Amino acid sequence: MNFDPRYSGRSFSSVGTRPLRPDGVDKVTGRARYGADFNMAGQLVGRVLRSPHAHAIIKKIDTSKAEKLAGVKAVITAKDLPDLTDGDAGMFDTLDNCMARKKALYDGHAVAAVAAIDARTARQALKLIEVDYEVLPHVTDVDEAMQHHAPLINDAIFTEGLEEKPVKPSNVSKRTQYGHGDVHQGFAQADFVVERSFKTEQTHQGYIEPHACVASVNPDGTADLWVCTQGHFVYRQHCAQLLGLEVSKLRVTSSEIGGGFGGKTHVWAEPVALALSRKAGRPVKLVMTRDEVFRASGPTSATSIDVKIGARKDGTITAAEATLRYTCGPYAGMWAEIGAMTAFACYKLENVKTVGYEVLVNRPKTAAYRAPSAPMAAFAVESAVDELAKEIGIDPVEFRIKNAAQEGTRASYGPVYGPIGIGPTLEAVKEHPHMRAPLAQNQGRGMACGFWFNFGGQTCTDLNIGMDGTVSLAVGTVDVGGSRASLSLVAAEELGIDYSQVKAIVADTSSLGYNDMTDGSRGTFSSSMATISAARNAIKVLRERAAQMWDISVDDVAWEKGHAVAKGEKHGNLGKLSLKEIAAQSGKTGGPIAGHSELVADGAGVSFATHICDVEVDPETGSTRVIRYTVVQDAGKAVHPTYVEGQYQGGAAQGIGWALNEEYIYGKDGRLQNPGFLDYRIPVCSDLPMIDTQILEIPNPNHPYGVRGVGETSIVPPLAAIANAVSNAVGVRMSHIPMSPPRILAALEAEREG
Amino acid sequence: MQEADGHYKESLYNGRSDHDHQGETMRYIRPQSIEEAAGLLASAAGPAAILAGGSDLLVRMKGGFIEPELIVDIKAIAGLSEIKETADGFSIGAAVPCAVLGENAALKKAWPGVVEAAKLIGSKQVQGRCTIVGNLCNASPAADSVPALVAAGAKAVVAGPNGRRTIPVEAVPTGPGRTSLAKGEIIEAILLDKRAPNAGDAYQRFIPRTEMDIAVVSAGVNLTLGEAGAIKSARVALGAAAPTVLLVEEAAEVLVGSKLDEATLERLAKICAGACRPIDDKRGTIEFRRKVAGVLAKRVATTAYERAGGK
Amino acid sequence: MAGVAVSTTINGDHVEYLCQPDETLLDVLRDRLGLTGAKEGCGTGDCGACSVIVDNRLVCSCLVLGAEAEGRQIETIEGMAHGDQLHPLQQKFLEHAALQCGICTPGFLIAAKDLLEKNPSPTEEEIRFGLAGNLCRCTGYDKIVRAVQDAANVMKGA
Amino acid sequence: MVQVTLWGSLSAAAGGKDKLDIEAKDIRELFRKLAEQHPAFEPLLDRGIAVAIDGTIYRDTWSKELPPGAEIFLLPRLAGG
Repeated sequence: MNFDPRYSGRSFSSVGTRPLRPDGVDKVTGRARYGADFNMAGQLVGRVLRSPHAHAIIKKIDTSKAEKLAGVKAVITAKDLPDLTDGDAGMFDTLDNCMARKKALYDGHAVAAVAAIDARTARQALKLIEVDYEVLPHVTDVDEAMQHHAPLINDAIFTEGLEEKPVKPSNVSKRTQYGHGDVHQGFAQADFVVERSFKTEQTHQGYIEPHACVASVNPDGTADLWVCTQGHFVYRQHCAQLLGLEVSKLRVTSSEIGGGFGGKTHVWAEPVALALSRKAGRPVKLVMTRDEVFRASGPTSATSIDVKIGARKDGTITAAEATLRYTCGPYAGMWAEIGAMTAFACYKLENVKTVGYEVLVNRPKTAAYRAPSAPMAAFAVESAVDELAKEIGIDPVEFRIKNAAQEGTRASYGPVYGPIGIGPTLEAVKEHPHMRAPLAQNQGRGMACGFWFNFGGQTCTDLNIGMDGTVSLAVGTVDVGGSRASLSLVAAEELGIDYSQVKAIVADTSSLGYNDMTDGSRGTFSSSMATISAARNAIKVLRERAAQMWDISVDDVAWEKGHAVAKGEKHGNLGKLSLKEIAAQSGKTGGPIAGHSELVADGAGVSFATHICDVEVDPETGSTRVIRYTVVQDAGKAVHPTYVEGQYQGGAAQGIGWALNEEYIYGKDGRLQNPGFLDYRIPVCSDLPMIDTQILEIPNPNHPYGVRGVGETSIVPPLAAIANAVSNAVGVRMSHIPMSPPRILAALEAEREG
Repeated sequence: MQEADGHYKESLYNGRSDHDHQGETMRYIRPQSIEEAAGLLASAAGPAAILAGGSDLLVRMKGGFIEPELIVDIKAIAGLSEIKETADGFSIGAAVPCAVLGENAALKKAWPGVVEAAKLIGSKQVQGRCTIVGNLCNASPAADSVPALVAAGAKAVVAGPNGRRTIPVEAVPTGPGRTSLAKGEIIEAILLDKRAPNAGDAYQRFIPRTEMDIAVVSAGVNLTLGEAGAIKSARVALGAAAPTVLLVEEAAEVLVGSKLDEATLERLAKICAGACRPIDDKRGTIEFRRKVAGVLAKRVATTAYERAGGK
Repeated sequence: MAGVAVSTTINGDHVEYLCQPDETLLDVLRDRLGLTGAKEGCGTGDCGACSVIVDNRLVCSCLVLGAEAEGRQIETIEGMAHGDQLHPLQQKFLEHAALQCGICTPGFLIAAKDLLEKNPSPTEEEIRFGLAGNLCRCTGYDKIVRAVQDAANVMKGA
Repeated sequence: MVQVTLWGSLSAAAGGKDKLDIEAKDIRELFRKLAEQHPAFEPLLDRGIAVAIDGTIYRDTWSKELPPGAEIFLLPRLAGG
């Protein structure tokens, strides 16, 4: 790859404008095809039988009655998905999560599946499968699971990362530590120390589209999978590995995706659908119900976090420490580790230490959720930061500005920062009119900061120029919210043509080289880099063709504003050749014109945001309404500012839901009590105010246009911003998320009773 | 079993079902008369369900909680989709969607509390389907329209194989998910009295969001004022505070004779909080429900009083 | 199980189908008639993604039986544009980027159409409460509300 | 010769050391030598390790050169949403 990704500081004509998205009309007319909107001839209906127990040994599964039911074409259990993971522990966990092998590890864990001629028959068949369970004691709470007497979920797990190798298995799969300096010394220098404990409940990504796929496996080992996913190439790898298929023979097409937010980065039902199709010899459509989505897919960690921060009278933080315990579901994970890395990333700290514990519980396997693990850590840290500012008697914005990380600061997770946006977002907040708007009784204002890494990764893009001069752009990163528009803008910018001349699509796995998923805020960052590279390769071809048409040396041809231009005095008589003119002649000058790119887009710049929030609390009921909200975030360069705003607003809304009402509620029996949108309360339209946004552009030095990822950071600050606002409104420090009315009212009552 | 609207759901999901009914013989019938409907229900061999709005029935069918052998759609029965204004008051047919209640100006003027309660069930979409009779017969302790109907002194006209009877609405639900209706019986209509002058009713519920939730706790108050503006008669009902709607007579006694001064409101709150027999569940705690029941009673009584022309 | 023969009108077209007694209108639209614009987000009336209009009433098609459609007038997202002319709401949703993933969009458009037909000049609060039965997880609703406001202005002027 | 700082749980794989001096011109050579000198790294490399060079995190660009004097951190490869 001889592509130079460095920021060039150029000016733009397309990038930064706000055209309509290329997939828009299909989506407003109902024509866009999502996971469940696709059908194949002879297709069967797949359904999954799930454990009603939080923790149970599967002694025996008798499928004989179900198999005999007329219309049932296949019944599968773990036996039909043999372990082909070859010692890959992570893939084995994925396999076991798709279909429980020896034990059911959570309420909703798949234990068997059927494929039948229709939904009714499939449903009846599930009832005929007899599963003999030996119910075991279970544990769902993060702190309880860490106790020595807690029911053990996996006796092969011994805590990693301890100085001495443990002799007994544990529900703690790993301990990790980050930081630098000496926190003991740091706290000794502090005039004020705040030490608090916090809890956050488990939330779900809450995408409106349930997981859905259509799988078709042929006897010759070729297979097709239509699926809603954030990464069809990754799904292909995983499904091929779990099913023993050859990667190139499994073609995966990503449907339009009805929301993912991290929840569609893992395979769940897809290997099951493929196994059913293989056994039945017919295509199988498998669509999760909403109940299954909540019980068996998705959620983020529940957490328990202790934070201690010390500062001098002048407002300088001298030391910061946190212990973070995150649930992983019943399999090992690295969620607390990410929390430990991100917790203090906003600050310039000489002495910092964070310790993370990954905790196994009888809940669904934790999946990434938008800046995974960062919001909970930020809730704890930013709440404590506000408390500390209050104790010192310094304005919370000033306090943060004084301690904000900057270029050259050693991040709490290790490396030294390049140019970053935390300071500028804080300065912008300080000057924002929202900060000076008046507040009424029982209203309060809070603010908080957030950080996320952002990723790049493997990317492949094709750019084909039609004979009419229009451009089709094929990318392999799934478009979750407008990236086809952004990438078309980038192609138009680079080629020097109009946006309307470019049409971007997401290609299937057989049409393009491997792409990483749309996760880690990487979609636009990495695919725009590959698009720039592909466009530059196409320009090289365009110049060659123009040189042919003029019969001059290609060295004498430059590309300017969508045209080939002949350079040098001897070519003074040659007019410009437009892309369209060159394309029209392409059949006679060497065939189709295309640019291709495969690269690893690394160097995604880290991202920071600061949010301001006003709430009104009803002191008699504890009911809290967000009445004004402002997001300030660094985008590096906003390619399509409207969709950047959309990411800011969407992340804030998800954070507001998490802060106030969303939570997994388990009964004493370990069963999920609220697996539906009625009682898992995501914000509705009337719950929210307009969400104001301010885009800052601090260019990422590692992207030609300065682009940073923008998708995730916006969910990080809201939990703390709202907690700080509630504290300022009614004087209670909420340490348990969600701050539901019963929790707030109980805190208010406790405060009144002194 | 009467059809049910109002989103009350017992947990009984995939893998948890203890129903064995195979449902291979399910029938959908749209009778033309109440007698035909009652006859169908009375002679059904397996579980039978009445369908009006379907906003509870279909949810329960989807979840596998019920697989009826017979679905009786009562919307084609003459008169059941109408609100009639009579000399005695209003008769609201069993198949009238809640949205229609809000579009009836006379009903809204006479019984604003009943209408605002009915208009709180579910979303706009659910409003277009759900009925107050379904809400009543679903027998959820948290049903929104029921406390308002009980406070209003509404009556239910029950038609069955043995003719018709009229009973107070509070006599319909007997516990969560259970009613006093016999096999073959259908509630044909809800009756509301003609409104006395200087009377007003109101209903409020507490929900964590602003819409789309089930009441965590709720209160309905119906007041009639005397000539001097003092409360002459009162009915106070609480929802989601006990297995069935609570008609709190002690609370009504406190209100009668008062002009709803601060002290009366405080006593009302205390009595209502004390009258609650709530449970801890996913929607709220016992403590929370008690406190908020009192808070809502105060707020609702104040609104009802203003609507009655008080202050 | 006996199928129910249904004769109905969908987007102005006469349609006949046979469905099972327990089949929802949503299932019929999607699986029997190929009208997949209405989406199933929950199947319990809590998300509004399956919104359609039946006899001028906004409903969740997951809470209506297919058999109940007999003799009704049904409007779905597929009938919202007139030929190649998008409805003003569709146009404004595009212009305001009122969709990200777009799964909720058909339901929002149908609900917003119903809202504006009944209340051509809604306040922001009326829009927010009027659309509270439709869940969106991507946008935070901001751009949806603005698109509806803008469409209302255009439609009043038209 | 570059000095590599190991972060988080990685130092356990190097026998508790959190800094290593390694002769390597790019990430590929660094990883190869790490695996040679400390076999416990091999499964960790399979799981994925990211390299921060002067603050910029590289997850997959194994051809990335390690400039002399650059600050080099090894971090776990993270998941995003």
